Amino acid sequence: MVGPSLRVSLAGLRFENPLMLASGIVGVTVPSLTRAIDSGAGSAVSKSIGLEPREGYRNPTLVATQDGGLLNAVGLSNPGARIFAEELSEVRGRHLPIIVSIFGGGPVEFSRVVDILDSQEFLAYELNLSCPHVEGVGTEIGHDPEVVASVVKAVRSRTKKPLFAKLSPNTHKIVEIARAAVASGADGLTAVNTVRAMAINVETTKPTLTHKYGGLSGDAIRSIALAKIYELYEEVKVPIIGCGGVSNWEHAVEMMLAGASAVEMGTALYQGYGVFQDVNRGIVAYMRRKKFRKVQEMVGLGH
Amino acid sequence: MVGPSLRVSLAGLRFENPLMLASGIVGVTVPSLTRAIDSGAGSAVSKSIGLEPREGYRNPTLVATQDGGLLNAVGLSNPGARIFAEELSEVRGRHLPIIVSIFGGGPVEFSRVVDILDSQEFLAYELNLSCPHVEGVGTEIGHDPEVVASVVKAVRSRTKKPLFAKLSPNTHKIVEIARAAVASGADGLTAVNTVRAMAINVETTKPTLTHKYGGLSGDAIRSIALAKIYELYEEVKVPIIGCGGVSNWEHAVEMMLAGASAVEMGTALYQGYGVFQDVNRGIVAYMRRKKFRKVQEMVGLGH
Amino acid sequence: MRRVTKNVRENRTINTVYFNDEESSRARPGQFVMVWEPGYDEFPMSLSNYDSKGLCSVTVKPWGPGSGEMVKARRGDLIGIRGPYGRPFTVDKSSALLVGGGTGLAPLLPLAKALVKEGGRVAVVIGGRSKPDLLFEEQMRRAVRRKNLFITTDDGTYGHKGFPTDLAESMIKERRVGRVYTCGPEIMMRKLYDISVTAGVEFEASLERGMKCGIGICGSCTVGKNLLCRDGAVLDAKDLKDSLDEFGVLQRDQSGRYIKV
Amino acid sequence: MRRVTKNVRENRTINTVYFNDEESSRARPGQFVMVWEPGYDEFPMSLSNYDSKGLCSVTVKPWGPGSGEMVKARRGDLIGIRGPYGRPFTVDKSSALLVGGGTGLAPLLPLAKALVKEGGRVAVVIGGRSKPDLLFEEQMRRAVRRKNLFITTDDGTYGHKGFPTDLAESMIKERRVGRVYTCGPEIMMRKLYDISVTAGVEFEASLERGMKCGIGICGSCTVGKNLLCRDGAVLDAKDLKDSLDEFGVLQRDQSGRYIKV
Ligand SMILES: Cc1cc2nc3c(=O)[nH]c(=O)nc-3n(C[C@H](O)[C@H](O)[C@H](O)COP(=O)(O)OP(=O)(O)OC[C@H]3O[C@@H](n4cnc5c(N)ncnc54)[C@H](O)[C@@H]3O)c2cc1C
Ligand SMILES: Cc1cc2nc3c(=O)[nH]c(=O)nc-3n(C[C@H](O)[C@H](O)[C@H](O)COP(=O)(O)OP(=O)(O)OC[C@H]3O[C@@H](n4cnc5c(N)ncnc54)[C@H](O)[C@@H]3O)c2cc1C
Ligand SMILES: Cc1cc2nc3c(=O)[nH]c(=O)nc-3n(C[C@H](O)[C@H](O)[C@H](O)COP(=O)(O)O)c2cc1C
Ligand SMILES: Cc1cc2nc3c(=O)[nH]c(=O)nc-3n(C[C@H](O)[C@H](O)[C@H](O)COP(=O)(O)O)c2cc1C
Ligand code: FES
Ligand code: FES
Repeated sequence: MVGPSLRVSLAGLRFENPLMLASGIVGVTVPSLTRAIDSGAGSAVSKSIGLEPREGYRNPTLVATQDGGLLNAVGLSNPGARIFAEELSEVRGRHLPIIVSIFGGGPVEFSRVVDILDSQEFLAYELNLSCPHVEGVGTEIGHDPEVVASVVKAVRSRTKKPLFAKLSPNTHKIVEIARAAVASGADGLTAVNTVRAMAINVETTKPTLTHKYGGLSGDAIRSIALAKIYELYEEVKVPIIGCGGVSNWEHAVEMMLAGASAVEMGTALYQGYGVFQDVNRGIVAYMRRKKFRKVQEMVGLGH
Repeated sequence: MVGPSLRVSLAGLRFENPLMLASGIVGVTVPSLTRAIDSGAGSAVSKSIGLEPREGYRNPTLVATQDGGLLNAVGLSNPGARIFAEELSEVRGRHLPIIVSIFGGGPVEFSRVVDILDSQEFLAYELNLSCPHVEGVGTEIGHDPEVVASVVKAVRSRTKKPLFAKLSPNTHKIVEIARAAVASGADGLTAVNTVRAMAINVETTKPTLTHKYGGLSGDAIRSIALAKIYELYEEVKVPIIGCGGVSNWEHAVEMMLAGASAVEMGTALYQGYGVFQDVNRGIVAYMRRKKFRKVQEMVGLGH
Repeated sequence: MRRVTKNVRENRTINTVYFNDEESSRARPGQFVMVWEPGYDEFPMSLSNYDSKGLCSVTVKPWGPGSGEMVKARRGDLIGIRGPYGRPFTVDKSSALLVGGGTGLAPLLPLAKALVKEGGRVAVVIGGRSKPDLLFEEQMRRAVRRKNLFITTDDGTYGHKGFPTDLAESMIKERRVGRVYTCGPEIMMRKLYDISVTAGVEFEASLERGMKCGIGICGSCTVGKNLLCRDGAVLDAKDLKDSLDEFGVLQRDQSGRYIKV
Repeated sequence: MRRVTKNVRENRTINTVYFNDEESSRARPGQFVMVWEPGYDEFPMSLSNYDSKGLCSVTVKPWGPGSGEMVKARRGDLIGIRGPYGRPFTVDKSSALLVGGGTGLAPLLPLAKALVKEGGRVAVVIGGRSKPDLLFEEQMRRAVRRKNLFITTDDGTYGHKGFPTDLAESMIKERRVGRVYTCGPEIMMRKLYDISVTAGVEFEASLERGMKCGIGICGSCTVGKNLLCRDGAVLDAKDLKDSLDEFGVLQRDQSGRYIKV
């Protein structure tokens, strides 16, 4: 008998397995992305790339919360689209399953980033919608269905590559926003980004992060992410990439049962790059035990 | 030298200490509330009381998530306002620092609950806004500033007791909603209720809770609650009761530094009723070390 | 989750369902687990067996959907088990009288074994409406001396005719009983409480109430100020003293309203 | 958080700041901690001392706001310490040559002590621009045999005149050196790498890069495919082989752009 297969295809893309490196995790540079792929990730999402180089906030930018979560306010540090495009050009021809995450303050900035990057060889874009809306009223882009629609439309008009809209979990309107993204041309959704949070140090009496507010990732947000994925799966008919707190095979399977066609891992990388192989092995063992032959058979089975 | 004092006053109420039993935790019955107070809670909030008796959902209604969180979908089980009023009448004259949490599907139902309860002896109301809006469009009451305003106005017009609006963390509009509550007559805010979440069991392949979706409490949500309290403190000028994931003195102090004048504990009760005394002792030791004489000196110091 | 290893019919309504669980096998007599029958219900059950190899059991009478499904369990079925929870019975050398009815025998079986091991004198009264309702006669016979095992049936079809409380009352009066332990219908337990307190004998009972969390959070299992899942399920005479208007009289339903026990 | 127990001036710019920390005191040579100077910055620092009683230290040169505040630390000041992190130097009996410059001596001090304890032959070269820039001469003198300690100054104000790399090169050629260990300016370390590889001698260097998380998440500390915080900060010749366009040449700034080291 042939063993279960980990291959997945979504939005016209094919991956060796459903695991992905999440944006902003080790993948600041192309060598890091490559290493994730070599270590067993089916694909790797880059750090979010903006128009100009950004240094991000001063340290502390990361703090481990007592609840198994990681709080970060890195501040979207990135080398800017031009330099990242150059870096990508060096791996041209290697057909690496790289997805480029991009951000901007509104449709105009997003478009410019795409214009700079689009001729490079990579599989798809992930649109990071969790940044302040600088071109508009100043709230977070990902909380306003109209702004999301305008961003996705703008990007859609400039590239043929598949688009994944990465959603914020910090709003009660996630379904509405997902619908706006899909209606405007998104091929899939990534759910979710970090949860807004804070840590205060009782000795200094002040917030620990320099930026005060940060995004919570890791264990603490898994069950929150799971609820969002489950809800989106029932309401929106495009593939969903699950993300948030996955650090072992059981978590990955939970997400697929909720409706995720693929699963990103971020904070779990504190275990080292070996985590991709460990999780893939666990999924295969589970599939064998439960007699699933394809990943697709699990997707959404929790409904 | 006199030691630090734990006394707090907020919204015209005075408590022996800043710790409160959170709604829905052991305090389903008046004897349980009394036991919390006898065990060292400055005050105790009842289970949310509605117009009619409700059995709630079938078990499993609670599940411990792997991340130190507790997920519940109890389904607002409660004996109804009439029976609870009777139960309260039995402790009349004892001047217990009890706060009654109430819920309803809209302003009309909230008002009727108040009419039934108001002549009883208790300190204040906490308005649980995290329930489906049955009189209106069906979304959660606490996510719509207008509905929140109408509920608070309705309740305000029927009682002289102080009102605390208990806010949902599941929206990006928490400041807007808090402002609506305050403008409509709320004397204070409780932040926050549980975070919407889910657990899926990989063996059954289905959500564990009978109701599928549940509310996450405990460790996992503390840093999320903290961010909300910090933000509210800067935007709204009424006292805030902090709630979410507090299980030791350090957590309680963090919340007060963020801006909470008092702190509710819920899930921490898995440690037993003794937790109130332990936390109070820890706060006193901290105050002594940091040379605070009054709790008020810590409130908001993290800004 | 745990797999059912076997399901043994005990009498015409009651079954004992076995499973392997490391944690539960470290239980003490009177502790319970929350049993999850996926798709049906989650409910508290006393552990009726647990050995050093991790084999455990609960002994179930079908009432509602959850227990109704559980008695039909087959080898290999998946069930959820969390626990063990709660305060156990006191195990010491006081001369013990165990009085059980129906599934109330479940926590008394490991208790009897533990008390015998401890070296105390142990007498057991098993009550049932009729012969086919008796539970654990064989197991108790193996656990305690033959002369210390007493059976009562309401209809006299087996053993002494009458209620277990009647027999227990005379035993308490006649013999040197240090502590009465009981589990069964609450009215029976209340009677025994009154008898024991009057006779100045120690008393411990394992009560039943609706439970949701099992860990002292939800408050659905109150008996007076006690949370049964945490302060019980075994309560002693001191715990019960302040709850005599509830014990054997009233309990809270799922909504928190009082109903008759 | 930890309290500073003392702050010792080492030379005209460098101070050693002591604190108590159980975890850090279980470090191995070459491991580092993330030091948080509240209100200023959090930055990686090699542990320069740690003893069995929990007393630890870092040895700081002021550069930016964080280290600038740190050198001014006073007894009782609160600092954050997390770690120890990273892969340590290899401690075995191979004949060792330690070459350090500036604060690079920090991780080499506990290394020298550990190597001597292990029983190997240990020679140390301390380099500095001028006499007042030398670090840990006294401490190293106590750690290794007098005849195995060598000092170089660029301006010849003390010890051998010249670069530590020159002295090291001749020592590698003349003597039986099994492994070169180094920490200091990256250009110096790169030179030593080239010398060591040419001579067929093992090589380990503790590098510096901007760090945010210290635990292999943020990716800000890359040297090629290596994450310095996890795969390093000590890298050996094999690790470095694929990063020769970066090592001693380029590093990524905070945004991820390459800049000169
Ligand atoms: C600490 C503890 C230990 C327990 N140990 C055991 C045990 O070892 N074996 C066992 O069989 N049960 C035991 N019970 C009782 C058991 O938990 C309930 O019978 C269970 O809730 C039934 O679940 P269900 O889903 O089948 O029925 P539910 O849907 O909960 O109930 C269905 C109907 O039956 C009634 N009902 C349920 N149980 C009883 C009962 N015991 N007596 C009278 N009416 C009842 C209910 O009130 C309801 O009307 C224990 C309870 C507690 C608190
Ligand atoms: C594993 C490891 C161990 C380290 N151990 C030590 C140690 O034991 N002692 C020590 O003093 N430092 C050590 N460093 C370097 C130290 O972390 C930095 O000096 C620190 O970031 C300074 O923080 P800051 O806030 O003061 O300055 P920043 O704001 O980070 O920097 C201010 C300016 O100074 C420059 N700068 C900072 N450090 C250096 C440097 N070392 N060389 C050249 N320019 C620099 C920066 O590029 C920047 O322009 C170590 C680094 C690593 C990765
Ligand atoms: C240090 C750090 C940096 C991150 N940077 C980005 C980013 O640039 N773009 C983005 O879309 N998400 C970013 N994220 C969010 C992750 O991609 C992911 O959505 C989140 O961490 C939840 O997944 P996890 O729990 O598996 O880490 C970052 C997360 C962390 C911890
Ligand atoms: C079992 C359970 C029942 C709850 N019931 C209510 C309720 O009836 N009304 C309410 O406002 N909050 C209810 N909550 C929310 C708590 O009051 C509190 O806001 C939340 O648990 C976060 O605090 P914690 O982390 O300290 O538990 C409930 C929480 C739990 C765990
Ligand atoms: S069952 Fe929840 S408190 Fe006892
Ligand atoms: S410092 Fe974050 S990965 Fe190394």
